[in-house]
Amino acid sequence: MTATSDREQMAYVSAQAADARVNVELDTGDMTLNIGPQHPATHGTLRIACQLDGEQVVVAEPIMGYMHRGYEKLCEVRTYPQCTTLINRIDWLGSFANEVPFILAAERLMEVEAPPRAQWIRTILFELSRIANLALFLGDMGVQIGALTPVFFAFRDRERVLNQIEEVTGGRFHPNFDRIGGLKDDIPKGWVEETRSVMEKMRTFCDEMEDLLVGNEIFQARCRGVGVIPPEVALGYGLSGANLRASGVDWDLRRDANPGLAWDQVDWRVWTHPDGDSFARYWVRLQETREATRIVDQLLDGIPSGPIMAKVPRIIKVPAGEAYISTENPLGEMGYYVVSKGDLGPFRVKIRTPSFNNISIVPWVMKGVYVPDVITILGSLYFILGDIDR
Amino acid sequence: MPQLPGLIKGLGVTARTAGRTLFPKRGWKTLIPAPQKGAVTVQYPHEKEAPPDRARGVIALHEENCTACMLCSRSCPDWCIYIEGHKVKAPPRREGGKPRTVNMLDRFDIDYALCMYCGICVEVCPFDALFWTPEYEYSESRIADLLHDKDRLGEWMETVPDFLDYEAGSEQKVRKVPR
Amino acid sequence: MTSLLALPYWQETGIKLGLALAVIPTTSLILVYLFLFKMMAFMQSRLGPNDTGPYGSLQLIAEAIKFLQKEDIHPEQADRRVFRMAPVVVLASTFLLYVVLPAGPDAIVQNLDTGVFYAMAVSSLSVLGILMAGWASANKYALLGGLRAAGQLIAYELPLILAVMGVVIQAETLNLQDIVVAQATGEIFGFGAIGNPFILTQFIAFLIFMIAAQAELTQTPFDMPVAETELVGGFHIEYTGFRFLLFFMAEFGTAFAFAALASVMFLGGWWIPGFEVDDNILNVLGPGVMLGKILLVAFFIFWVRFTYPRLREDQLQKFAWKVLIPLSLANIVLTGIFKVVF
Amino acid sequence: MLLNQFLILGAVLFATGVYGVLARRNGVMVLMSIELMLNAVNINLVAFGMQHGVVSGQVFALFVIAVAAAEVGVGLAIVLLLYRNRTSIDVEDFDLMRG
Amino acid sequence: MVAQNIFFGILAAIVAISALRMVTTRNIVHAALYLVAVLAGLGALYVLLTAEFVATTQVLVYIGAVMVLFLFGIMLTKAPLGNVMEMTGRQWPLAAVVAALLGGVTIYSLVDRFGSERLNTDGPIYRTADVSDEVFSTYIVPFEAVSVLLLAALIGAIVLARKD
Repeated sequence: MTATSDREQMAYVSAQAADARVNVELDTGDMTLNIGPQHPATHGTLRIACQLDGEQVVVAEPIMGYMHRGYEKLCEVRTYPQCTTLINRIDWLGSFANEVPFILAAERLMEVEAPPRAQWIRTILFELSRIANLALFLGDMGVQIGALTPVFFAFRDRERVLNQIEEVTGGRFHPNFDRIGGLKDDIPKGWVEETRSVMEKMRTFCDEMEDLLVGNEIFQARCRGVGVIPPEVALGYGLSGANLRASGVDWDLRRDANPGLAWDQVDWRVWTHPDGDSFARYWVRLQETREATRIVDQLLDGIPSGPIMAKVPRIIKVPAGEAYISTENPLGEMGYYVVSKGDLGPFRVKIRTPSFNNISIVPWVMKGVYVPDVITILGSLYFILGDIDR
Repeated sequence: MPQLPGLIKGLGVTARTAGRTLFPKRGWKTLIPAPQKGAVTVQYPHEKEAPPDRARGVIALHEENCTACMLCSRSCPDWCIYIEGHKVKAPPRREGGKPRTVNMLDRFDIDYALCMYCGICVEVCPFDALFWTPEYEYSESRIADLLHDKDRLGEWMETVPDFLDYEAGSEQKVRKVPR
Repeated sequence: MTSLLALPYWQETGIKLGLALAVIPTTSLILVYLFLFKMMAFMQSRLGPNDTGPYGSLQLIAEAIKFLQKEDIHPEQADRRVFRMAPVVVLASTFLLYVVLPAGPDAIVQNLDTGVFYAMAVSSLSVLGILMAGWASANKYALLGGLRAAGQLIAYELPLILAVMGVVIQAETLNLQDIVVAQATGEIFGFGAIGNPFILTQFIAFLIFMIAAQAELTQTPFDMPVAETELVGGFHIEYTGFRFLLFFMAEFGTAFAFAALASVMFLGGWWIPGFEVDDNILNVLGPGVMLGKILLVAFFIFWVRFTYPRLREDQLQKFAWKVLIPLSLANIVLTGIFKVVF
Repeated sequence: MLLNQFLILGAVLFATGVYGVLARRNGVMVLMSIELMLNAVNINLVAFGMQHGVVSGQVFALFVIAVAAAEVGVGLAIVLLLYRNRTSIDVEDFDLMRG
Repeated sequence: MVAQNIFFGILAAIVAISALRMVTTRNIVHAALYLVAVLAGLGALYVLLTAEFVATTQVLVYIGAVMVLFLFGIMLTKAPLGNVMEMTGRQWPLAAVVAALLGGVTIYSLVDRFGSERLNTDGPIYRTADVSDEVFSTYIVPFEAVSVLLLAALIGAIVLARKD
């Protein structure tokens, strides 16, 4: 753990320097570089205000809110079915996964449970949207550090997954398929076989990424040891998802707190990496994508027959109460705290998004790194703007 | 076998992809470059992608079924459906019955500039008057033209595909599209 | 030289210079179309530009016309004179490189005695333009890019020159024409049917040259001066329209020139096995052979560009100073020993 | 061509360099003015070498270029060091030795 | 000979004017770029004097390395865009007088001594090979000394510029 103590010391020193600067307002010739709000590395409108000394970052502060759409407030003036259309658009790359915790929270309040078939299909779609989301990360990380080709592969193969989602739900990005008590519709004929072949292709894609990036010496030189987050710091900042697992914390809500989906029915494992650097984050996500294809394969084998909708009234009124459900989304723990007063719509919805917490570690992890490392770390932390500013 | 350096492996991946794109497997013609076949991209204006049948392209209105009950309009999350109707007395269904009061549809507009394509309206419609069709080519240069009135929505009805069969184990009933 | 229709010196020079001037846009067009548009697309399972002209071959011309139509914008704070001059300086460096590239026994603009040395000297001029652009744009990203470019180009100038030294020692001349002749007439252990392309005997030098050229051209493993995701284009971030086009042309024109240098020094240049070195027919066939070899070299440059991620600035410097320069020095020593022994 | 063409150009350059060294306050500018003077010498060397038909002129010009490169390296390092320590490259600020 | 004289006139004008602008401009980056113009012009003049190797070295070392180093240093020390008033010290009139006197005396003595003596253009033309022969035979000791000097300068610069 010498790296940590060095880093802490460095962070301390630079914090001192930053304080001195603010207090005395002495121009020591440092440069302020605003990465963003419009910058390719922030994939959206995030701004990282960096104090630079040469090319070294003294202080980096994420400034968010450029894309705040007020979804929590908007949900309060909409009925429960309408809310899912908004919630779709929080993490727009894994949007089906967004709907699930909200619907589960509403279901818990209404004390209904979706029939098993619906749960299995939910889980399949959940994992498909995880694959679609992470596949883009796997390619995008290459772009962040300069390799152009992986992202095209990612778009190429993600397209197949999106097609599968579209064939079931009708929407590629915003499925809006989950309903309180079940699903909107059942899966069409022939879809299972197609999905199997797509999963096969996704595994090939993962192998390609392994050859193109993971095994690449330049990639390793850029990522290994860059942005190391020790486990206790990761836990302290409330990191979740692959970022936390890459720091060696064996923590996965799918396994630890399964809120009633089919994950406990299949055989899979949680991947962790002890290093906590950018490479570990990439590697964990790569393994998770593979694992997700395996989960989907197993789930496809055993979809139970039955209805896809529980008995729920046509006009949904949720009884008064509060519920918090969080699931292991592609980006990390996504939770919905739903307060109902017995109306057609929720009284209050608090959304706990993974990216918001993941990005809050930026000031800690970016002290003393070089500008190119800022990009590597941002890329490997993997946030989605809609997920930060919801 | 000793591990190949990652740098060379990476070059292999790109070269292989280029080869596969240039020379897709096409029987005896394999050695003739045919990137048009090998590329995964679709050259949009020249060739068109066929979206899945369930794709949410545009909403079609089967006017005869609509009773102007306003359910879709009320359940729309961004209130982009505009319905106006008036009541008329229709002749009784059976001889000697009472004349019925029927809602006549005057206006049914969907503003696609506002629509979020969530499909709630289609789902809540109790009379099977609204259907999704996978058509997607209706962009306009003026945003006001994206307001489709009931005639325009009715024209989409021809493009509505039949509902798909379900995978084994389903208890859903396959619905029929009114033609 | 007199065989060229016996024109007066200044007319001949004028024609040659005009040709060289016309060659830059043409070559960058070829490279951009073949590699940037088509090969990259194929490597990414795409089709690339396909609509403009047959197989999209006129796309770049269309883009050039588009660039010409664009407004010439200066940033408010920019130093206008320097800002305007910078792309011209970069392009001039490219142009001067073309002066010594031989395409046949007589097909050369100016056969300098110190051709290699001259090429190295002239290619280092582009740094100046890049620094000017980076500074004059009044943009932090541009300045960072300019500084990075300068640091990188200075660092890789050395291995480039040192790698060439191996070839120079073996060919015993600085003249590019004579280097071609030396390869054409040379033989490896008595086997001289294909001459002695120095890629065989100077393979380390060839590798170092290609790596250093990759860095000089700021192509991908070494593209941090332009790094899109970090510096959003680096030194040319503020350039629009025609001036950006000049940078663009210079980039690919220089890539072509470096590929040409590599093929002259390592692949035997314009010589075709089975011909006499001063055969006049080579003046006609030579450029074609050269083009083929250049495209082969350029293919490798761009293949690497489309595959690899980029290094970090400090890693790049380390690589240059700790690996490439010692290696090239060792190569020179080895070459010298072999030269003396054999 | 007259020999004096080159020599007078060299003299003009040298005088300009002297002015730069004396009048300029910026450390880098002083260094650059010194470069100007060195170059003025170089053109004289080469011109005289040609005049007398010897190659030594060119050789010495090369030596001067090499020495100038060394001088610039050290000079710039000093200027950068001064800048880092004093955040200024104004030569008139550096009067610590004044009594 | 006419062509050479015309070219000399153009180049000399560029060199002299650029040199003057260099020592008078208020913008340090402009000054460096004017110096580049001076050096490039001198390089061309070397070609006129048939010293091709010196000319190429001039481009490679001066423009390619020294000037880039200068610009690098200037930009690292945060050269401001626009003009800086305090580039020239208060004693500049004195400096101008000294420089003018020096230039006047030198030019007078040059005119006095060489007058309209023609440049000896019929002498032997020394190509690169001759220069290298001379360097590595007659001047081998100074050459080695220069090498050592460069090494010392290199180490010195590194030692000076190190942060710790």
